[in-house]
Amino acid sequence: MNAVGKIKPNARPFYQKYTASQLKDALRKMYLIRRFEEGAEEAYMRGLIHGTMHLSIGQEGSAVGATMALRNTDYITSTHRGHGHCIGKGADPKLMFAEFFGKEEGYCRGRGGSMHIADVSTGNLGANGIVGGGLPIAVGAALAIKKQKRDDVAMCFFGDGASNEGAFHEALNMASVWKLPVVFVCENNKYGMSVSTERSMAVANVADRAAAYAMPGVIVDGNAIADVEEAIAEAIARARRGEGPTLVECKTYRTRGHSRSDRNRYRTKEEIEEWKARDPIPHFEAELMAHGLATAAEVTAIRESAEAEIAAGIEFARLGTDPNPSEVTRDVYSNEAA
Amino acid sequence: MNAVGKIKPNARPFYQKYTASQLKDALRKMYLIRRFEEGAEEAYMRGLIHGTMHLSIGQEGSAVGATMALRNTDYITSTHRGHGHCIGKGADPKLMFAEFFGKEEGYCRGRGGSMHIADVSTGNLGANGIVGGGLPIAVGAALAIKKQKRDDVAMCFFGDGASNEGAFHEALNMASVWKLPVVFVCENNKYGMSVSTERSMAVANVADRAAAYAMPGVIVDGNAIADVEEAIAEAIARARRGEGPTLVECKTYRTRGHSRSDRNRYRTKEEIEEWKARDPIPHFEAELMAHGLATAAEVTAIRESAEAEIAAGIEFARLGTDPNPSEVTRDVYSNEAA
Amino acid sequence: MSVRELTYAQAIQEALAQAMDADPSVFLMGEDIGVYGGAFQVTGDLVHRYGEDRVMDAPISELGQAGVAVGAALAGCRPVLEFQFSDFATLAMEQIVNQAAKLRFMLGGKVNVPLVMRFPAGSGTGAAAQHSQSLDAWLAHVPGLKVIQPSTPADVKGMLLAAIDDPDPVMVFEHKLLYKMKGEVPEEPYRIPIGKAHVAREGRDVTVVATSIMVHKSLEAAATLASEGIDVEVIDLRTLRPIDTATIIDSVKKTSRLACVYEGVKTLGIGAEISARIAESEAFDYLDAPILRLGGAESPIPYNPELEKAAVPQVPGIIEGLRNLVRGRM
Amino acid sequence: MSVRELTYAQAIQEALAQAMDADPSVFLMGEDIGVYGGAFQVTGDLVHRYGEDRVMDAPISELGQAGVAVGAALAGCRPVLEFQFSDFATLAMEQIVNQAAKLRFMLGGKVNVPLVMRFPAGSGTGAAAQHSQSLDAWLAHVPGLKVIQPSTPADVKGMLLAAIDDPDPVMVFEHKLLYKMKGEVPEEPYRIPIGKAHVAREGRDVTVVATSIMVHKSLEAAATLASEGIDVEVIDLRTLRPIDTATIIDSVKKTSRLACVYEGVKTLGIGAEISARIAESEAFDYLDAPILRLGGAESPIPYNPELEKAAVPQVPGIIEGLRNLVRGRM
Ligand SMILES: Cc1ncc(C[n+]2csc(CCOP(=O)(O)OP(=O)(O)O)c2C)c(N)n1
Ligand SMILES: Cc1ncc(C[n+]2csc(CCOP(=O)(O)OP(=O)(O)O)c2C)c(N)n1
Ligand SMILES: [Mg+2]
Ligand SMILES: [Mg+2]
Repeated sequence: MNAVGKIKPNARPFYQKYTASQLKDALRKMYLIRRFEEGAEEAYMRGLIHGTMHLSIGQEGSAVGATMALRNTDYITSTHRGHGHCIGKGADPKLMFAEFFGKEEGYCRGRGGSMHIADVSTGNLGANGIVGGGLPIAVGAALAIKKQKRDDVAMCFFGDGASNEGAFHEALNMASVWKLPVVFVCENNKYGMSVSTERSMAVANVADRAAAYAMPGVIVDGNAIADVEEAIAEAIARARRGEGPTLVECKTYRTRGHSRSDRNRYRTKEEIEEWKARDPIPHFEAELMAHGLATAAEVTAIRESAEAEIAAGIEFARLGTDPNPSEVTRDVYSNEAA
Repeated sequence: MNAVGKIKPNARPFYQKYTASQLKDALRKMYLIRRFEEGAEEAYMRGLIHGTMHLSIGQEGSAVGATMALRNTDYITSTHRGHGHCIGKGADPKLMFAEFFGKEEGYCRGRGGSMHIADVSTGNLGANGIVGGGLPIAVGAALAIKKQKRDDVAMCFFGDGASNEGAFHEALNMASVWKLPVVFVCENNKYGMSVSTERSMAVANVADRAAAYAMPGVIVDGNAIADVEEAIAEAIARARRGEGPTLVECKTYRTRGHSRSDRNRYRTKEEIEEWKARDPIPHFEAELMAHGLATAAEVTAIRESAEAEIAAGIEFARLGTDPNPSEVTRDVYSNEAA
Repeated sequence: MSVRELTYAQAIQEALAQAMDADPSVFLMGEDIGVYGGAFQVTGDLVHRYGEDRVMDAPISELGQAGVAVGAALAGCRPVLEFQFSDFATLAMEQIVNQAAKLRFMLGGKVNVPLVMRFPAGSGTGAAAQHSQSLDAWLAHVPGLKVIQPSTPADVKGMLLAAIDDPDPVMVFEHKLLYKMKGEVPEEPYRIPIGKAHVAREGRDVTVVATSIMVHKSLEAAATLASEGIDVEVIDLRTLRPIDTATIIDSVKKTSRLACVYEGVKTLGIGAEISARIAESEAFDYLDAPILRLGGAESPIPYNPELEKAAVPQVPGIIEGLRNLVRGRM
Repeated sequence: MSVRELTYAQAIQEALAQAMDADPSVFLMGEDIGVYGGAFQVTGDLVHRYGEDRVMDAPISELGQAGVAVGAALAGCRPVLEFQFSDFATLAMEQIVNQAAKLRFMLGGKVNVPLVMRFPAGSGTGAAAQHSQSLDAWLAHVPGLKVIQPSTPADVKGMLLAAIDDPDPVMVFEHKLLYKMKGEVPEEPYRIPIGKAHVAREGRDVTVVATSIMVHKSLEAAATLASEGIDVEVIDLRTLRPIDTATIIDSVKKTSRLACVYEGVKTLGIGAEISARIAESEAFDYLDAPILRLGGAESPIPYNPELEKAAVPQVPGIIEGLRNLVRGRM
């Protein structure tokens, strides 16, 4: 599977185990996420989308890096900041846009919106409006995997803030006691809304908490996709071997505000700029080119194709079907008369 | 304050800092707890008390050792297995019995029973029927102490099983982030009801979890009152100095079943016998005598006086006043017409 | 189909065993349901018959357990979660209400969440305010959940089997004082549909809608009142969501009088909903008297046994209430 | 007393500031209530005026925060806890219901628990099923709690000040769509008693008992119906526990018709209790028509804006419902 002859001999595993086209596909996904969120933001500003949304711009490295080694039959549980996870796991942006526009074609038929985006067909069990809500759900999915004697895994995304919820503690403890195939992926973007990790927890790293569950705790640069992928791949392999869960902490940053109402009063412009300079996308592009795995022209083409897909996705969504307001109680139960 | 001339020169701090009469009082409290519970058990068997109760027989060392260095203005929050904490903190057994008998003279005027026994006048904010329920409450009491600029502490008792509740995680995290004067006292008696710590958590000790909150985690022999008291005294001092919380884990054992319905199917007779041999009361008696702090005759007198007090307490309780059933909604609110 | 006497607890256990026999995706989880046999000995020796993988003791983590049940259900299992006391649902409301109840809807019908949660509920055991609550009305308020409250051994077996079959989350409230109640129970597996009330006693003078243990207290009251010439119809509601309004309307049209008897706190307990449904229905015009509610006191459950009894409806109070309702003295 | 226009959010903020000015034991806690100013900008710049010790940002730990509030209240403080969304009460029900509500009772009256919890609630912001619930009925079911739901800036200031004074735990439900609503608010501190409903509009033909934002929708409907000759009395319930039944009974005796309008799920929402109270009261004999309930749909709140509107009562539906009730077409 190696893109033999193209990569430098001393390249790290990440560049060895994936083909050039797989790696370029990862870059494309990062662009899809970025442009998806920029497109969604613009649509929101123009009043085409209502509600709120949480952008993960700046965090694409962990979303794509974490999901690269997953199979379709593996599960993820995601968060309120979940667009990246969703696209990473294989969702189609146009059906995500349709959801944002509240259309029947959307992943949730317009019932869920950004905070409940899910693509069950690719194993995404859903974003979650409840901080920490997905943690025990992922453990339950992993328990099912174990009972069914599959070698799939459940990957659980959550934020630094979520690690202060009781659900975090209960979920990690059960996963470890029962040696379940879960990969806990903490995207530590330094803040839970406005509260920094320094003010919300007494340890320096979320991964420091792994010891309380006799679980490996690994810290990586979340803006370096290769770092993320390699650590996660090891955690996945461990899980598939039946050796239990791992907590991987990706240090990253959201360069946008928490949600639409954020005035960024809790952090400095300098900090934001500093992290913008560490944008995971140009970082990955540079690495791809340095390894001779992509040319500048290819990179441009990837970006443009992602942009075109996003533009088409928005058009698709706008032309979608509005739900019938008389169907408000549809799908509350499975066995109703639709 | 030393009982100079009586103790061996190389005696540990515990035997240095308390007078012989204080130490004998501690022994008396241990006997009061033991006999209180035996008396309650008997009353229950004879149908004089209804409901259920959780006996702490075998755990008197941690209850008395932990509460010895507390002041009246310090708080404790207690558990479903809370008779020892209550007596340790200074409650009057006859008013506890009155509660068990459901009488107006009882600490809770017959409304609470064993699971809600509390003596607010000595700083006991209450036993709790909810495993882990007292943890954040203790943190809140400590927050009030800090806001009021007092140098009191809040001591929080809880079990090994409770350390798997989300409330544990949230409480310890907040206490540490805010550097609050809390002493977390885990009485690890190896089981949460029928489930051993091996089956319910992935680490060997509850104290191993302290690191997740950047808090000292100390392990002591819970059946050795001196060990308990010395570790706790340090934790209390640290808390009073404003340096924040400590987690002290007392390894101990309940020799009775979890509650009245327990058939002890989850543990062996041998294990129970082994721990009975490590009974904290004779252990302390032997130490007191070895240090020349009490004679055998004094020890007997202490036991007999405790027994007499318990017997009198039961009599007091039996003759108490039954609540008026028409007053069922009394004290639901503060500002009602009583 | 052979029929034996079983206790309510045994009937539950038999349903659980038969469900596990029939479907390998069914498993049980909870606190001390393994070797301990459950706080109320409902699971008994099932762990020995089905192994620790299917009768799983969990750490004391109610929120986590509920979430694990949700995740396992999403991934193809049919978990049956036992809460040791229904009061501990307070720790798990997030997963029950925000996740289990809403996931299918939020995801546009793309998933279902086939789980069952069992809640030992109610007062009468001297366990005081944190171990004696009747919180069924909370869950009956939540769209996406089904809520049942079987009152007999035969019903609990049949309804629990139906609940385990059900593609949606079903909450089962079991009154602790019923566990030792005996009754005839068919041996083979059978289903009693969720959403159907049961007329436990026919009568002409007044309709009583009762739930759980209050069905038995109401039947006792009805027997006494019969000797006074008052003929009471007792409807066992059985399902609190969805409510079988039609059966109640039909009965009220016949009797012209309605009383609701339930153990939960009177205010906003299930009787409030029954009363409101009738007061807004076509049966309103048939009502000859105000609608009586006999519910729990507006207080937590006290420890003292006499206070505890005074906190929930008892037979003499039900008799008196119904007598006054029928005789027109309110 | 000088009076200005304030928004509902500003009125809350003023009440909080005045309470902190008057009593050093009052402090605020919650998520992002400090420098962020609160998710709905209710606390605004209070942290700058009162410091981080009195306007405390807490880790995302709702259960823990609620327990901290209980403990602090027991130890002599008067905490005011902001939940970011009322939906997250699902995580804290244990401390709210088992501890805060019951401690005084369980301890035989030996303590009180003077805390306030504030819950931004309701739909209409496109935030979907886990951020739009109206769970007020759950808490109104719980003895030991007081539950208020002020509908105007003036009311929320006065009732919140009364709540902070109160020796018992008070739950405050604030509809998110009200935060920007403006109204006249006196500048000085004042109290509006908990437990008193308010007749927001007098009328002869039908009584509407409404809560929170539904008070305004009902008043709007009443204005339209007035032009058709239907004279609607609108009662703003204001307090959900304890309920001011007397005011409602008096009104129904006058109008002979009752409708309840509320946003929570219809089944077991607050309207069920209002209906049941009237149906069991002396006012029953005055009723000329069934009791109408207009409540939320039996579904979670959907994301799509049109579906979202369809899930809760809107003015046209209220008009139609009341018209039919008065004209006898049900
Ligand atoms: C249980 C719960 N509490 C609070 C919130 C409100 N809220 C939404 S996101 C958020 C911050 C979460 O922080 P983190 O877990 O670090 O994720 P991030 O937003 O940084 O990606 C908060 C407080 C919520 N949705 N759920
Ligand atoms: C939230 C909650 N879950 C379950 C229970 C039932 N229960 C009471 S005590 C207990 C075991 C507690 O174990 P541990 O914390 O170790 O205390 P111990 O009984 O050993 O003293 C359980 C499961 C409860 N009271 N509260
Ligand atoms: Mg974060
Ligand atoms: Mg234990």
